[in-house]
Amino acid sequence: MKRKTLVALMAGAAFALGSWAAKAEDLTIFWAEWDPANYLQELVNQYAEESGDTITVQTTPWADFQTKTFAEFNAKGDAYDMVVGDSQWLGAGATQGHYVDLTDFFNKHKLNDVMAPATVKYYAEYPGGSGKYWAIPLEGDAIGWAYRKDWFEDPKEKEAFKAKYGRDLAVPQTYAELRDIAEFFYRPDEKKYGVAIYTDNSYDAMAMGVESAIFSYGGDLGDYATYKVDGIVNSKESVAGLEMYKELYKFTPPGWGKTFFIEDNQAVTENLAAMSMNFFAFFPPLVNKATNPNADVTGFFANPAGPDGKRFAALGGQGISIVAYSKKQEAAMKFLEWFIKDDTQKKWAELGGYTCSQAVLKSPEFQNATPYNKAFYDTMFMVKDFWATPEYAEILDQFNQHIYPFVVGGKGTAQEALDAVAKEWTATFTKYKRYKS
Amino acid sequence: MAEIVLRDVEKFFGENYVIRKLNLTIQNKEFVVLLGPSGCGKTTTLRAIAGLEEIDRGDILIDGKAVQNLPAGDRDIAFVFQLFALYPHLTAYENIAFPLRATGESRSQIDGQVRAVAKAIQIEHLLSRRPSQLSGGDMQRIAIGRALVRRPKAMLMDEPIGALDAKLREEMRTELKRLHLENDSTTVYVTHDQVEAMSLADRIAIMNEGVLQQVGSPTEVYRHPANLFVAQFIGSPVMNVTKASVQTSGAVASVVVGEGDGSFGFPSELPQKMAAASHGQGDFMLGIRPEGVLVSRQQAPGYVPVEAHIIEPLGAYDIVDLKVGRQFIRARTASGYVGKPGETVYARLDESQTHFFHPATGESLNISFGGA
Amino acid sequence: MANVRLDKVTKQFGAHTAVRDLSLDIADGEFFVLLGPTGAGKTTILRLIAGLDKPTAGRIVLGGEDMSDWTVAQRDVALVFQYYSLYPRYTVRQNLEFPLKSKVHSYSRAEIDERIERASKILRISHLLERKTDRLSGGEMQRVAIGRAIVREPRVFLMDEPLSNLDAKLREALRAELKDLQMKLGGTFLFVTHDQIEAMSMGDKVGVLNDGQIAQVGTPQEIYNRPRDTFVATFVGSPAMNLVPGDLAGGKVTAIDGKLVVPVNGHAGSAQAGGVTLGFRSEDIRVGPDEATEAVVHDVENHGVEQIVTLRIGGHLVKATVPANVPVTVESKVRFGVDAAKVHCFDAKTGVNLTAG
Amino acid sequence: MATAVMNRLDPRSRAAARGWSDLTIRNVFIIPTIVFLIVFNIFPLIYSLGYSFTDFSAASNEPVQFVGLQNYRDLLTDENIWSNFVITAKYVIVSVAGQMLVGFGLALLLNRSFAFKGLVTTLLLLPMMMSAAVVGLFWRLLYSPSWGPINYIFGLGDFAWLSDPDTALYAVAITDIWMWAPFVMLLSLAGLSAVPKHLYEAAAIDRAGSWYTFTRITLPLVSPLLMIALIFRTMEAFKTFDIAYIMSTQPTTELISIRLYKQAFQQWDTGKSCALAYIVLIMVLAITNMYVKYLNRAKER
Amino acid sequence: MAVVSSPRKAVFNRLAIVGVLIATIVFLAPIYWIASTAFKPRELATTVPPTVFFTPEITPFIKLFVKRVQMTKPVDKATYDAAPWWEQRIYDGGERVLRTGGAVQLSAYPDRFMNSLIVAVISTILAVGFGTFTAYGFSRFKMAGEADLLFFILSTRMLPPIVVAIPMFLMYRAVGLNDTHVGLIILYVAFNLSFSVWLMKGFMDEIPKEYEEAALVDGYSRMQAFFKIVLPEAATGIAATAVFCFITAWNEYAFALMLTNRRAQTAPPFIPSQLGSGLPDWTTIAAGTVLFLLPVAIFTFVLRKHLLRGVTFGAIRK
Repeated sequence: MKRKTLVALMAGAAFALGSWAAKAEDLTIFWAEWDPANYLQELVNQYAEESGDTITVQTTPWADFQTKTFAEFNAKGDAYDMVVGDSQWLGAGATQGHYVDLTDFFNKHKLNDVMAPATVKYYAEYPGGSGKYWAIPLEGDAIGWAYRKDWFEDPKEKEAFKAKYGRDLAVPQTYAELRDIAEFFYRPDEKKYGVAIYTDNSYDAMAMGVESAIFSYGGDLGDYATYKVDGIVNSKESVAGLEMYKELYKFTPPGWGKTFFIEDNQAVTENLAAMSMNFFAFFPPLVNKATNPNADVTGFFANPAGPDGKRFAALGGQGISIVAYSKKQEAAMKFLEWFIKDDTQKKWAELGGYTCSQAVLKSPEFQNATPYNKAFYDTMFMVKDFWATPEYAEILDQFNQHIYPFVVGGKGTAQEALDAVAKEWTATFTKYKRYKS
Repeated sequence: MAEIVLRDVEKFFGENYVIRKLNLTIQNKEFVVLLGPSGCGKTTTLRAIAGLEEIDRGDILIDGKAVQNLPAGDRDIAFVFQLFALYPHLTAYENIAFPLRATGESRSQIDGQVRAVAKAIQIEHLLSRRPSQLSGGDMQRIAIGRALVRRPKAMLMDEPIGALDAKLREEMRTELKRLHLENDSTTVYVTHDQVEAMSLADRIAIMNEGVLQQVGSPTEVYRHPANLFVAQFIGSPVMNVTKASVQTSGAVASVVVGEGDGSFGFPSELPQKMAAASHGQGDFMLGIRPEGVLVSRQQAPGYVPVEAHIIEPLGAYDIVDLKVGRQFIRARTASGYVGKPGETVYARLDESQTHFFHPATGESLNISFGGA
Repeated sequence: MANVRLDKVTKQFGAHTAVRDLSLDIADGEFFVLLGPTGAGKTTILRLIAGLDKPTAGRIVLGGEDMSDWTVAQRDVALVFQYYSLYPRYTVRQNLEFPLKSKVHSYSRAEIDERIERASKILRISHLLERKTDRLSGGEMQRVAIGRAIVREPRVFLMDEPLSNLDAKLREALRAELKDLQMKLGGTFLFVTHDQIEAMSMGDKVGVLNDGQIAQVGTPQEIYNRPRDTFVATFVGSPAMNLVPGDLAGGKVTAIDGKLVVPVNGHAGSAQAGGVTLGFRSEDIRVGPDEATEAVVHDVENHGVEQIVTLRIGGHLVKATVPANVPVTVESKVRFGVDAAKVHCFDAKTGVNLTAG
Repeated sequence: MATAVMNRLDPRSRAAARGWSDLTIRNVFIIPTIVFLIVFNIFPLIYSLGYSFTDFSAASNEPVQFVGLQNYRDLLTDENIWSNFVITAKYVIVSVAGQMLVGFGLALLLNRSFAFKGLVTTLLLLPMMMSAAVVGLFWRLLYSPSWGPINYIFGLGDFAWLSDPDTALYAVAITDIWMWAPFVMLLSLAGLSAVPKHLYEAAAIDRAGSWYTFTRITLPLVSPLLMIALIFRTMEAFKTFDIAYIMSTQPTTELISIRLYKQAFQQWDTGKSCALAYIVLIMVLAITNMYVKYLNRAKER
Repeated sequence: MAVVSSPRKAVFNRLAIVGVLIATIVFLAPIYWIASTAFKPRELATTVPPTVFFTPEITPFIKLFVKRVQMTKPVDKATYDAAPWWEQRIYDGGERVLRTGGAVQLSAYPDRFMNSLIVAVISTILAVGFGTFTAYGFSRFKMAGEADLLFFILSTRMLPPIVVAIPMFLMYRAVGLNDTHVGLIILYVAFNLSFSVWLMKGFMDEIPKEYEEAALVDGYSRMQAFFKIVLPEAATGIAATAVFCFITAWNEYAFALMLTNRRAQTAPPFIPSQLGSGLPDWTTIAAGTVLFLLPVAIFTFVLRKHLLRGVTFGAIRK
């Protein structure tokens, strides 16, 4: 290396090292790498114009979002002032002291009335029913479905479907119907497949898909208050839900073994699947002609019901919390006050965010703004969530370890898989002394 | 055993000749040494015979059969490399057995042959050692054993003892010669060491810059070098060579060396012989070996006074640098004959050991005088 | 220039003793050659003097000053190596400049140029100055290496087999040049070699080294003619001195199964009777029909001016130098005798020469 | 030339010539590195050895309790952990064997002179210059039956490389082979070029055929370098994390490093993770030691 | 200089060269595919059969450097027409550029790339530098327990990074080195140093010590001799070692993922995140990969002679 270039490099390095500390005045919000984070950035830019405090939305890929966040929490780091944390983290954030208690703030602003009840329940309150709040619902989200209207409405298809199943081909109201339609469109010879579902088990992707089915089938993951799981997570309803999910996997495109929102959206844009499961947050690309050639013929529906007519959907979405180790908590608090204003929430929705504000959700402007907002509105009143205990990561991993080989690998039965989950969860909760005896 | 014929062999590297129009016949059972300085093409020639080097033109015949396009393995010759080329991971035994195993001979047969060869070259006690545990001499013996075990048509050796130290070289020389005597194998041997060539060869082929200079018995090349190159390459200390001219005054002829640095008397037929060699009276190159320079402590007829410059005592004899004008001429004298540097002594050139060369081409003028 | 004195120097490398209690005096302006086989400790001695190694015991004195604590640079000696004698990637000129640009010297540019010019003229390398060292021939490289030593006029020139990688002719030529150079410069030279011809032809004095100890110091003639023991006797001279076992009795040695009887003179004549080793040089053998001992010609080596004939007497081999014009054929029978005045008689056990004092 | 003036150095220049002693230089050159390695490699190990006997969790503020060998006992009796080890062993064997075969094979092909040899060799090194994370990501796409070119080019139809639990590990191994065979190739080339040419000539003279020459000369002489390549690749394969982590989430591809990562950084079970790390470390050391012993034996010859 | 070979061997030789070409094509195909993807329109990135002929565009590179967001409805024509050409490309893809005030927001890529450069360059210089000094020390001076020390140095390379990661994480957390350049640099130096010492020792052993000794005799101190003579001679080894260290540091993923968040994070954990959130954007990620591969490829290509020779030297003699 020439000496000059070397000197230049060193100088560059020194400059870069020197500039680390420069952004100390700003607030930082940590979130996962996805569009809502960008919308949020746009939103907070307006706050910056109004208040002078600049806010940066820092992001990291979903796959290591949780790891990164907790690595920083555990280091008691002040790199982030606020975190838009997953609903399931609430327990860990609250009990381990990572989150600032927002109960007073909550009560002062009567957020119980302002925000949609499900979002308050799952995004903000911990433990359930305690009246203690740790976050402000920020991004509502839940599992929904996209489907190919053109395939569904094709007269020939309609006729063939009717001939085969004895009823009209229409948006499925139950899982059973969904299954039939998936089977109907499953035509590997034509490179057409029935359904796209979540199968990635590196975080909560697959769990979200599975629990949607389990909840609709009347099953549950356990009693979140008493930590009782045996007989609940492996009840016959839960087993039936899981079996249905496994059944759906049969009609997925080939190699559908590690899929999440990207793949499921791609299934629609690339004419692979008739129906595709996804979080509402990922639907925007599907209605834009530039990104989805089938935008005009893509429709949306809410998660179907189980055999007993129960209808639930897995909750996604996040609340925003103030990090206990932040040195700028006051400024953060000021921002939150701005954020919960009706105007802000409206603006938030306009930008593409999924507001949790009841007023905004109920407004016709919102519901008609996109083809899927109505489905979103419907869904937000039938959501259920995964465990939110501090040992959430461990039990999620255990869940994945047993569900995944069953669904994707075809190992064992649904009953065996869920029995094993029940056993390990009980052991884990015992280890963490969750049972009062 | 075989006769090897090189016919018009040529090899070039780009524009340059590595071997130029080489014609050489190596008789059956003959020991021929290819001698020359490094880069003269001798090793390339040897490797061409072995098939380790492709030639660009000409024929190589072994027992009358053209082999230049055959791979080395099909020529049935053995090759002993300068740096031994022993297989480092194999024992001495395995090294010697290698050529037999390669051709798939039976185990018992191999064993017999290896042991016989080991006995012949006296390394039976070393058979289980690896090359790294052997001295240079032993390694070379094993390399030779590996060559011998095959009973090849011919043995080719590329400076096989060049890497050994002086004392060992002397010993190995005798051994090699005896080995050849006992095996009668046609041998082509490459070296840059004229002592080795002289003491080993039936005939020496001297090469320089890819061109064969002279072929002949050691005595022939020593006594009748075909040109200046051969004259100076053979013999130690090196033959004195100086520019010279003939001067005649009356019946007395003398040779003036250098630019009139000194003059030595010569028989009077020199001018005629010069003329006969069609060289007139001009300058020529005069060559005389140190032993042809006769030195006397006393003034004597025909002797001219010179100053001793450096004396190199070599034990059995001394080499004395004589200062003749600005020229130095080295003489071989009895040990201690000249006392110390700076002394004046008297010298004469022995005409029977004097060589005359063409000043431009360096070719010998073939002028000789009868024994002194 | 300076004299060099080694005072009871010992050098050990782990368990191996390379130099053992060695004392040596090299006079100012002397060309001293250390001769010995590989592993005798020659190079170690040079490195000790240069300061590249530290002696385990003993003192090294240069020009009257004890140098034990001096660093290499402080000793101001020049050293020419056998291998890798030049700095790679440098031109010849840069190589020659290198020692003149060290911190311990401060030469002006003009002086540096002048010295390089002088040295390169002496060594006839002026035309090579701008050349990179990897484009030099072996002889040129060694000349440059020597040049690097002489540009700075060191107190002592140390040379570690500088000629051994060169071919015979070049070696012969450089031998004379080096000797000439030393005479011109008048410097103290310590030259190390395993080649006895080099030692003999160049040295004012030769020190024969064996196994870390000095076997003999003397002029070349002394070493050749009066070897102190069988080691020196065989190491110096080519072909090596013939050694045969014999019995000493009544001033005569009977050797080779009684086939060779030689009267011995000097101290040996009065020595105690018993087993001895009889030594004689090849040129001291006469071959002729009237000689006493019969032998078979085992091998003949033509050396041009003379032939070295190996004679076989029973199981013994003896080498004789015979003029080139005497016809000898292998496996023929000849007779030979030994010049009684030139035989040496060595103690069979210790190898010490009993003949000369 | 022999002027007496210059024979002595003046005291000032003599002092200038002194400089650091060899001992000082040795210490200055070596000790910082040793200290650095101890601080940043050994100290952390001791640190984690301590934690491996506790129930410490980096994620909680609860007091740390000494649990003795409990962590080790739990791990060594945990079937899941054992299955992780089995998966890792399978992966190491397949991937390293593949790299050695492909890499050495490539080196054999390359070990002759032809135009653009240098360029071709450098181009072949490109895979190992890429980030494993990116490689994993793209290979996942390459393997995709719906969107990737591999199945199309090889006519494999809907073959589900990564979704089939039985093939996923091999699919990851193939990617690893693609990425690291060039490294083996590089070392093998070095080994091949270090076999003295005259040995091949000797073998040619000795009438040894190509196969015989290869097995009796080439292979034994290249083996020390192949061994070095083997050691390095085994060590690295044992440590594999990124490629596998990014390419597949199959339980059948959960290498021990991934298990370790999840346990340490997702579940924050720090004490137990330290214990597991130690078990892994001991295994790697044992394997390496085995190799090194063999290598030394091979070198002694 | 060629051995006379049989016709069969000549045929084999030719076949081998054909084999090399095929192998090269096979090995380079994925890289070619990535590189060509970097110039494709997004919708052509994942077609089956793969699209071979297309009009190359640099939109992926533009997207790589700016922060974008998915649009739910097409942009209105006036805005589109008013936008500069590169922004139009982004609108074409159904996204819009994020701006703060009027200024375009850059993506994190330039920062991450710079971080990679800082961390990889500095850590390589340090690892090779220390390695060179230490190797020289081991090569030239005797030391008690030298073999053990060398094995110790080598053995530190055997540690799986995850093993060290936990205590490292705790230590860094304690001293505040988490998410700093210094922290990553130290880690990569620690990781590469053993390798560097090990390789450089081989090279140092190959350099004749006579060179330095000549310099000592010529009046230089050992340090001067080291810098003037040994260092230039070791250039080949230094280059080869640097290539290996640089490749390792440049591409390291696990530590970068675990120990850095934003300030010091390097590109390897970042590039995969460019996959996008709504639809996969392989073109942008390919563009990022290509740009990221360039420095290390150029570095290796420039030093390729040293690398090939270097491996021979260092690895054979230990």
